[in-house]
Amino acid sequence: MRLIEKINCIEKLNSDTFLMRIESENISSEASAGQFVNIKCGEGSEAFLRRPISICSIDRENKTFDIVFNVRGKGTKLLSRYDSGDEIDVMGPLGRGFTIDPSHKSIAVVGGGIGIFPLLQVLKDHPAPNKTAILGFRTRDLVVLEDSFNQYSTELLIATDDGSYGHKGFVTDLLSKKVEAQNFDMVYFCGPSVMMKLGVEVLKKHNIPSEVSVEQRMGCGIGACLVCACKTRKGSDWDYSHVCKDGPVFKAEDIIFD
Amino acid sequence: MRLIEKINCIEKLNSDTFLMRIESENISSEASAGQFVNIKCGEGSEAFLRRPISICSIDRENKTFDIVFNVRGKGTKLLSRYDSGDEIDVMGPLGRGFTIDPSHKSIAVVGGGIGIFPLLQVLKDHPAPNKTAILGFRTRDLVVLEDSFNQYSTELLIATDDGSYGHKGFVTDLLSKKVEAQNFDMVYFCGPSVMMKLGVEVLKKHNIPSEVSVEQRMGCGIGACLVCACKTRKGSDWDYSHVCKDGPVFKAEDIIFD
Amino acid sequence: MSRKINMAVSFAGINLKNPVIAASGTFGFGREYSQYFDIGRLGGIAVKGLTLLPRKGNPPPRIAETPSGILNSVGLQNPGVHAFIKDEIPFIRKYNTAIIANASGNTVEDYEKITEILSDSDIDAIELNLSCPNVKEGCMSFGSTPQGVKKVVERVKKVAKKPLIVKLTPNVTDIVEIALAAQDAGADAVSLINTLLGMAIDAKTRRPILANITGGLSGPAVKPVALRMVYQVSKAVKIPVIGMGGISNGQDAVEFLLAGATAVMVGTAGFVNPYAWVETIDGIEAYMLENGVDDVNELIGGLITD
Amino acid sequence: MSRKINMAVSFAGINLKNPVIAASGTFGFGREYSQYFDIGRLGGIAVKGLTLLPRKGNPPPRIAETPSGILNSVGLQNPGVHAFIKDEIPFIRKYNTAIIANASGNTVEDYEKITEILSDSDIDAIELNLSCPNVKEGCMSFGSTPQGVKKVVERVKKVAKKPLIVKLTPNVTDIVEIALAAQDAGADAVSLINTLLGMAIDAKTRRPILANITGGLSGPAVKPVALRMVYQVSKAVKIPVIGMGGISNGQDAVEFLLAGATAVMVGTAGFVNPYAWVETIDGIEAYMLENGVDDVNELIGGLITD
Ligand SMILES: Cc1cc2nc3c(=O)[nH]c(=O)nc-3n(C[C@H](O)[C@H](O)[C@H](O)COP(=O)(O)OP(=O)(O)OC[C@H]3O[C@@H](n4cnc5c(N)ncnc54)[C@H](O)[C@@H]3O)c2cc1C
Ligand SMILES: Cc1cc2nc3c(=O)[nH]c(=O)nc-3n(C[C@H](O)[C@H](O)[C@H](O)COP(=O)(O)OP(=O)(O)OC[C@H]3O[C@@H](n4cnc5c(N)ncnc54)[C@H](O)[C@@H]3O)c2cc1C
Ligand SMILES: Cc1cc2nc3c(=O)[nH]c(=O)nc-3n(C[C@H](O)[C@H](O)[C@H](O)COP(=O)(O)O)c2cc1C
Ligand SMILES: Cc1cc2nc3c(=O)[nH]c(=O)nc-3n(C[C@H](O)[C@H](O)[C@H](O)COP(=O)(O)O)c2cc1C
Ligand code: FES
Ligand code: FES
Repeated sequence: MRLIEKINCIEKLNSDTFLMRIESENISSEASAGQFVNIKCGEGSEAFLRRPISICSIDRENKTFDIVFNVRGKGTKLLSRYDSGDEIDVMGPLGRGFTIDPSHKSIAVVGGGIGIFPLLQVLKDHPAPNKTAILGFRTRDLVVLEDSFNQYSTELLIATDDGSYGHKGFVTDLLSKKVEAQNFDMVYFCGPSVMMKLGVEVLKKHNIPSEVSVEQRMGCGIGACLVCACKTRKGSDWDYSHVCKDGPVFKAEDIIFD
Repeated sequence: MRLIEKINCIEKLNSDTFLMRIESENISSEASAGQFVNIKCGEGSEAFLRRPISICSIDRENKTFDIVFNVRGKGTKLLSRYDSGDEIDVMGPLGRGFTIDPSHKSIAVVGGGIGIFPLLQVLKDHPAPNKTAILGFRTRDLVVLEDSFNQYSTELLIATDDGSYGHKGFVTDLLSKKVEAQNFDMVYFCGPSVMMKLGVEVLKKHNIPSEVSVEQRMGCGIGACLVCACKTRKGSDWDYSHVCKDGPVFKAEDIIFD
Repeated sequence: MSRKINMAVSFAGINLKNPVIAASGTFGFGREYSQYFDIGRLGGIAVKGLTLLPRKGNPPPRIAETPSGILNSVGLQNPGVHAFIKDEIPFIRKYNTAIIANASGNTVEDYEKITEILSDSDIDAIELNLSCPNVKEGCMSFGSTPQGVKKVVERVKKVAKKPLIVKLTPNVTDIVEIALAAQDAGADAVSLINTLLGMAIDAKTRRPILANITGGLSGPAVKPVALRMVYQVSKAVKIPVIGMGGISNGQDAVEFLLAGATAVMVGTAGFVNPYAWVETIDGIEAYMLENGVDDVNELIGGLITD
Repeated sequence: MSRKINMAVSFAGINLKNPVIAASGTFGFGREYSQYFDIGRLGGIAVKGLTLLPRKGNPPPRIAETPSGILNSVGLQNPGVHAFIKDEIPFIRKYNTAIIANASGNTVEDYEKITEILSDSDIDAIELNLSCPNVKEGCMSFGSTPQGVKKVVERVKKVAKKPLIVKLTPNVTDIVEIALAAQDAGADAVSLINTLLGMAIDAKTRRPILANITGGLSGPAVKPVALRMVYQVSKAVKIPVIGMGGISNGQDAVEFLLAGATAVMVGTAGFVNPYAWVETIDGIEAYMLENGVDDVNELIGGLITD
């Protein structure tokens, strides 16, 4: 769906991270955790293409949803300049989100950097009694949404690359330790490729299934242009799947990390 | 000069005409009647080139100047969306303005459509005791700045194409009649080419000198790129002059109207 | 009472209810956008470029954003002509729109064979892609010389039982010469432009943005080049011309019609605005109403250049 | 303590204090922009395209705005090479910047003659314009074939007593072939790209916007095509390459250097931002400081494509 929606509010979380709450009856009622929206950032051709941004949190009652984004280039810069009350041009909800199996009792979400955002709604929607969140940031100043993740998880572990907050090192260190002690039914990953690849390998040894959310540059965002290819297993061979339609969330075992 | 200036206010004069007052110490102190500014309308590449707009009125005391513009295409549309307090990127004052000879006792300004705007400051600056303004509009609803032109002229004549206000017909009709009765020392034209051509021919018969302000599509706005050519007499031959640097105001006898 | 205007165009034995066609490679096989609007409103759909056998295409990233445009290096990923006939034609046929099969190959034999296969399928025309810049063999290398074009088109024409549109690459010194070669070899129409070969670099990582290094430029940025080529070609050839390259709305489309195009294709604009295709149709109608034009055919080649 | 970085580049016997040159035709003879900034900060100035005799150029309108770009059809209006030598060189020489004389002609003899005249003048290099799309004779028609390029450059090289840069047109099927022809004929460097031939139409009036109908496309829109050509050419030739086409800031310039350019030219961007030239110099420096690059020469051809 392409919709012109109203921005409820926009909040600066740190030097270059913003939370935008968008009012949308359609998206808030239809979206599930892990799906994304494709946003036209500003009118005209300054940022020509739409920008894919994950749905971070859905408030189905108040008919809003949140996105959280880092300012990287032209598009996200324009996005950060919107004000509450402004209209915004969004396509969504798009893609396939995370699978939530109500029979699971113990799950974990593992995210790094901008990859943490789609994981919040997994925690919110998942009925499992044990929900661990393992989040990684470059440094203390970049830690965001700690309260929200705290609220919806039973245990929250944070790692920073420089050790300025929480564990010094990578989320995969924390995950490795954690899986020794606890048996997860499912782990949800989102973040840098290397992190997900490593994490998936750790879980494999323990036979724990996982899902990963993949990033790729996009054109149409709906499966028509075939630009957002990612390598997936197909029997004994491989083929390109498309992140916008077949993903962004895939079963970990289907993805071929290069 | 390229300046980032503050918009003092912007006012809608009619369905598609706007007056913008810009605070600028530099431009208000240096500009003369008939010069123009070259404006970047909006950031980025939506309206890629700057837009040339005449300086309509200068308030040297309060250090502001006014431009008045019609919304035509992308650039002027973006321009109309600015708010008071916004910053605006202007180059100016540019070009050669009208010649004001203090020994002249009787002058007229003759303008049509968007051509009337640069003529107001001529009236404001000219010391002549007799100042006639002849202004043409398509229809009554498009008549703007009547009060200002009234204030600074000794006689104001208005023509509309459809006769809905003032004289029905063209400003050149009014001019023809007027020159029968009155001997102008100088007439200043700005408006459509055909109007100026006709007007200049009328005056020629009475040996009245005149100046015309010419329009042409521009690139650099300062004489470097040579795109804004207009045909001018050069001895017995002709050559291209450049509207942005040699003009926009030319002696009527120098211009070759095609 | 609103005036009745005619939007239908006919050429090379193809009848379109309006001159707006979805450009190949930007519209898949219509499934995705059918969830956004009634794709039966389109004059036609040029489907994703087909090859004899399925193709995986190029590694990602396959797209880069550029000023007012994009580069793509999809590299003809497609399920192969047989899967198209079996799985996709029945879907598109549910809508009242012309099906244009865009076909590519590595060799003249490939082009011949795919044309034979498509000729026996339920499509309305074949668009021979001699212009894809993103594959190593065939395609643009045929389309870059009059000899190459002539060779492929002559052979294909012999076996084609559907109207044959030849799609031209803009990456040539003399587009007119190429179009004339297509005409002489029997093309029923030409379509242009395919993408301009370009490149984007990430200064930070010092790497090309596309895995394939170069890609094809499309979108508003290329419109001036496309318009010029459509103008030059339609003055020179007798066969109809389908124009494209950066069309985003009705006004853009009218410019191409005035330059000489009998129909237009819209591609990249749809990535930004999923309704770009239908809004282009509506925009042409609005232009006609505003300017007192009753028949869209009056616009074709109507540029005044005295 | 700020690190010391080297911005100077040398090639073909030309020494530039930094790699940023004002592109021909966009900077006049430097007079106008000298009122905006110290033009002595520039690595060099390629002056408005010169011909033997004064030229009036094409009728107006000579410019049209296009998405992220412009079309121009100035048609080489200039005061002639003699007036340049007499009136303009003394002015530019007051500034510490290289003077590159951009020269055009209708015939091989014209090119030869203007080169002889310029060789005896106080300039630093000659840029042979074999690529202007806006004049009927000569120029781009020479630049469109390897034979044409070879013919002109060989003759000119014999009489040239200044470093000879050959400026190439992008309106060709194979830019590498053209660049190699220039190299083989004795060019000391090549510069590219000149403008892409394009067109703009006013749907309302149904007329071309340019009086000349077609014009040359420049500005950010063409950057992907320019980058690709600079990359292809600099991989293929041994002589230095000067890159241009849509450069608006330091990052754009760095992309061209990485693609293989030894120096860059900036043109159209200056119409929007009169400080674009100096901001490009500053931007390259800022990039180098941020990325720990001490010498701008390290960037040249530094693209990673494994
Ligand atoms: C499914 C998905 C979900 C995402 N969710 C989030 C999120 O919740 N929060 C967040 O901050 N970021 C998210 N991203 C990344 C976000 O899309 C990019 O940071 C953003 O597109 C950069 O745009 P820009 O204009 O700032 O950068 P520019 O570099 O100017 O962008 C240029 C072009 O490259 C594309 N591009 C650049 N980086 C990326 C990237 N990492 N992934 C895909 N395209 C890219 C842009 O979309 C644009 O087309 C997500 C990406 C995907 C694919
Ligand atoms: C010296 C000078 C003074 C002017 N003074 C005024 C004024 O005081 N008030 C006013 O309303 N208008 C004035 N104009 C006309 C004004 O510049 C155009 O209306 C405006 O540029 C149109 O821009 P746009 O984006 O709305 O239209 P678009 O059609 O989108 O513009 C496309 C391109 O064409 C150029 N262009 C279009 N029309 C004109 C035109 N008539 N003259 C020059 N370039 C044009 C634009 O600058 C732009 O580069 C003046 C023009 C000149 C040359
Ligand atoms: C992602 C993408 C894929 C394309 N694939 C094909 C293709 O398979 N066959 C083809 O002939 N053209 C293909 N094209 C070219 C378009 O059909 C069209 O010629 C070009 O994009 C210019 O039009 P536009 O600017 O409206 O997109 C593709 C273009 C894009 C952007
Ligand atoms: C108005 C204008 C005039 C030009 N005149 C010349 C010229 O006389 N000689 C020449 O070699 N190139 C000329 N060019 C081409 C530029 O030098 C340059 O090759 C081209 O514009 C691409 O660079 P840009 O995108 O930075 O402008 C001209 C370009 C413009 C816009
Ligand atoms: S972005 Fe078009 S298919 Fe995924
Ligand atoms: S606009 Fe550049 S010379 Fe007048």
